Amino acid sequence: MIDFSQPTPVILSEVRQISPTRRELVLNMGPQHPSTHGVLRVRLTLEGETVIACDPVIGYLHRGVEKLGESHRYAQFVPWTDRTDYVAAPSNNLGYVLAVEKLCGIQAPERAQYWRMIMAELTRIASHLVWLGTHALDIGALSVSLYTFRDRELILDIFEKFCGARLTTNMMEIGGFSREIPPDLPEMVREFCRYFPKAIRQYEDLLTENPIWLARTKGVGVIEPEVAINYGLTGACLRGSGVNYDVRKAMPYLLYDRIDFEVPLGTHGDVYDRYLVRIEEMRQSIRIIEQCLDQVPTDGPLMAYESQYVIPPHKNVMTTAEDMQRHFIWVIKGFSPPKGEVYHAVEHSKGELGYYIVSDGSPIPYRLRIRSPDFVNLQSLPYMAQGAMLADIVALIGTIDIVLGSVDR
Amino acid sequence: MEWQRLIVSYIVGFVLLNVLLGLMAYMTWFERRVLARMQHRVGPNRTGPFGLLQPIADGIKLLAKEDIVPANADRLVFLVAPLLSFALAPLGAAVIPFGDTLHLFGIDIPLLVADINVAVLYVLALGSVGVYGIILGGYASGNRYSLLGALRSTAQVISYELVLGLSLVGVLILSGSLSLQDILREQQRSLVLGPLTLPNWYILSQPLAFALFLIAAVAETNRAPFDLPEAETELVAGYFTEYSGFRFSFYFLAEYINMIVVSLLAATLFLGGIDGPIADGVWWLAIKALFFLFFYVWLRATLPRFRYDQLMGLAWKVLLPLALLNIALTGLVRLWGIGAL
Amino acid sequence: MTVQVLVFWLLALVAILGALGVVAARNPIHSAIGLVLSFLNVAAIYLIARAEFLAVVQVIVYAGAVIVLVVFVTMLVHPDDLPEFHGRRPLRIATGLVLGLALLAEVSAAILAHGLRGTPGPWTDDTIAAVGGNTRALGQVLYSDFMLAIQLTALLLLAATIGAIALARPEAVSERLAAARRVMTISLAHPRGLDQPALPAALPEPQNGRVKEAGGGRPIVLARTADEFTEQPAWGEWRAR
Amino acid sequence: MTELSATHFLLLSAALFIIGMVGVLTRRNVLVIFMCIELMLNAVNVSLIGFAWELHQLTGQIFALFVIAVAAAEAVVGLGIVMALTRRTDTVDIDELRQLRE
Repeated sequence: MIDFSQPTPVILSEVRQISPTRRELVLNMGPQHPSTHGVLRVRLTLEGETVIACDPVIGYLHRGVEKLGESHRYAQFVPWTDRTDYVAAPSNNLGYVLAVEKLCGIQAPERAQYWRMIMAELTRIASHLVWLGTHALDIGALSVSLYTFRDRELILDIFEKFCGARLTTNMMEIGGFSREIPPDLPEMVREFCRYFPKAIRQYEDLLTENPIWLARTKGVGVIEPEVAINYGLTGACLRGSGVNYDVRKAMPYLLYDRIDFEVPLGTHGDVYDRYLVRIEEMRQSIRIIEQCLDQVPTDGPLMAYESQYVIPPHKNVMTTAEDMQRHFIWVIKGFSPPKGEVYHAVEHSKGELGYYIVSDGSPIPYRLRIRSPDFVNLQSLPYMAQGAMLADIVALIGTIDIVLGSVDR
Repeated sequence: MEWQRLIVSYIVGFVLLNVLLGLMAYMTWFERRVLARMQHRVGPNRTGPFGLLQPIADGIKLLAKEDIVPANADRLVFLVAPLLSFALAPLGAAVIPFGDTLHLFGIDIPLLVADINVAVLYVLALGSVGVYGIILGGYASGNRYSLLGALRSTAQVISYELVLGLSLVGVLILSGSLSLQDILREQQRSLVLGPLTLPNWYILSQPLAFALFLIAAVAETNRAPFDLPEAETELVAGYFTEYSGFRFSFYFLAEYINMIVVSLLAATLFLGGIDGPIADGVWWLAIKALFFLFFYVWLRATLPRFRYDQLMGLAWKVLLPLALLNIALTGLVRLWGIGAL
Repeated sequence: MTVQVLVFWLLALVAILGALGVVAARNPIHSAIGLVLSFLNVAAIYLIARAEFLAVVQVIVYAGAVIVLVVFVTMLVHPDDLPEFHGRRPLRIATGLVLGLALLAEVSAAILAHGLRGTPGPWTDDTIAAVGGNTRALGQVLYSDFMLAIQLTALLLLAATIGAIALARPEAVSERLAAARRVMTISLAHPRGLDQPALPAALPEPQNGRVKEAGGGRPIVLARTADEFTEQPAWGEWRAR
Repeated sequence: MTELSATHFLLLSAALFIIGMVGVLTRRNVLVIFMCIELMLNAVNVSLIGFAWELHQLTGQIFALFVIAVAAAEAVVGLGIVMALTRRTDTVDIDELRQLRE
């Protein structure tokens, strides 16, 4: 029986012993290192080129985002979510606004939900493109990164057209969108959907059957399904191991249950499978976007209305006294959701992104916690790294798909 | 007479060295431009027309930078190692024939610096001594990335040196000489195959050796996909992580000079060097060498990097047996040819 | 004194300085640098003696392979293990030096007192040039008079290679590496930590979804619903279809 | 001594050999001792080449070739032993490597 009155003893395995034996070499990868994707530091114990122990050291980009959330009003925190996983900002926005909407018991109009799905899937593609480019670059394929960034520009152009910003978009708002969809945006997205499968084929031509790529990724960094589940991995890291868990299917949010799409699952759980899974996810995202564009109503409200939690439309503020007062209160004081706690997860490009909010009825969250997928996924690095080669470490860091802003928050 | 010959070869060598240094500078420009086009980029285009002044700007920048010696470094070795690398790199070009003998002012000017009768071995020897620049630089930096880069590089160069040397044995058996001039002369004859008359280039009679040479040469010059000693995503910059300023540029330039020398050598050994369909001359050598240089850049743009164990496995388990097989086959054919079988 | 002799002594001087560096340097890497210097100068001296082939072989084998190997091994050895960092043994050094100097004096006296006696052979510069150079001449002698010797040398090299592989082969995995693999990182259900039954080799076709050949000879499963492959993952070698 | 002769080679050879020998006697590091042995082998080559040159014989050069081959074999095995030893004992100090004798 575990005695909960006593502090849990922390057992440092012998792997973590600080002084290496004479045959070993301790190598500090990072925080300033070209392939640690920001400021990850990995402390490697090497024997020859074989990794004996690997300790990821995080926190170099810790900005206290969660604590900041506990001192900002609900709507003020949306821009902060952009800055956690900065290559997939709209998805972060989405997770947070959905959690707040769940807390307040409101729902965005159908049209806004479709557009949220479109933007989330575009974000997924953009994030996977960054991942693919940097992952390939880490393994030494120089050109892929430039191709993927070329195509990511198209997505960022769509974002820019929609909300004016490219990277930290601050796109989603509590209750929907307050801006109207630009009239030529649907055509822009359709054009992208027509173009992008060709681009995927281009990446696959460079990598999928490339013998060196296969040699570098097949059988490397295997995570068995049990291990993946035990580590709490989500996203492609979990699905690469063959476990079928996708928040969009398992706990459908927005209108994903109306969309016909498939969840790719790997069969071997190695770096190559995660690569295949993510490539396929990009294809599926295109499918989702196309269906959304077909189904989305051409007009209708984009913002929930008649609610104390949502900022009133600009036009009403200018014309009606009640809405002007509501707007005034909303801006000056913020809104106060009911007391309670809520957890809402979305399928982020890196896995399950969850926001846990405790509300004490004041306009500021009592507690805000972000379950960022790459923080959890990163914990599998030591497991994968044991017995791997030094060169595999960069492939392993790449395959987890981390963004340090999100890991350190 | 002896002195006159010495002075002529000195002048030829001086001209060659300077041409090589200029070419090397423009090799960086060429690589960046070609790589950029392959990656949907423009490449350097701001400094001068088509960015042609870019190498000069880079050179000035590197020379003007501070020369930092890390506190942990083995100072003397650290300072000397890049010079070693840089000084050894262009020596290989000394034995490459750039054309027939030129008659000028009543003096015979052979268009090569030195006709040594062990030229092929000489180039290999230079390659094997060239490792010292890398290994000592990596060791002396007092940095673990550098050390690992140096270790990788040593293992790699020793392994691929072997393949490089053995891949040439076929050519040596066919030509019966270690002198590049003799090898070139052999290739200038024509090969009659029924109705077809082909140049006797060794790429036709030794395709396997050519392929092996090409792979081993890429590895020997530490270029992608065999650029593990300087794999920037793993070892930051490998053996020259701690170098800065002009010492850094020495390593950098040595790599490019090595590329050019190896390309010239490949063109001379397998593609008939200065031999061409019309008007033999140094331009044919240049075209062939340029093809190899383009090939280098192309590889870099396309292929991911090997892993260390895979690289060594490739050398010892695949390339070496193939090279031995090629030697055995060529030897048998040769014996049959002279009627000894 | 001819130019030849001058050049010889210059090269010899550097070779001897290099050799002294080998013995005197504290750091084995510096010793190796001295050795390479010595070897390269000796190779140049071979050139003076018209042994071009041997000069190049000297550079390739000694400088290019043997010493590189030594440096390689030196870098693999932990610096703390280098004994001379912990102190020398002055008595032994003194004895060595005295013995060495005495021997050097004796041998030099012997060399200088007695000239070289022997019957000159046929291989003058002219005859070598007639055959087609040093390499050809060497080859002719080597593969006629010394046929058996060269075969035996080949055998020796083969034996040495096998011996070295046997010696240097690491134990399958070191203790720590084995421990690293054995260690249970977080969970008790860690399959590498506990002997769990092997995962099934084959899985049924997905009920609701399809299998796609994704490339590289790998199938991936495209699941349409969330209720499949959760308890039983899509894991293992896909059955032959 | 004004003309180059085998005597020059022999003197150089003697000097290199004895330096190598002193090194073997005085140094404690296995790797340095190893290098000194290479130095001695090389010294022998110098005298062989000198004889060959003076007497217009190729046999000396061929002997030197064999010496180089044997030295390479010796290097490979020797370094293999050093690697195996350091792996087991964590030292390259010849004074501590007594178990080889037993």
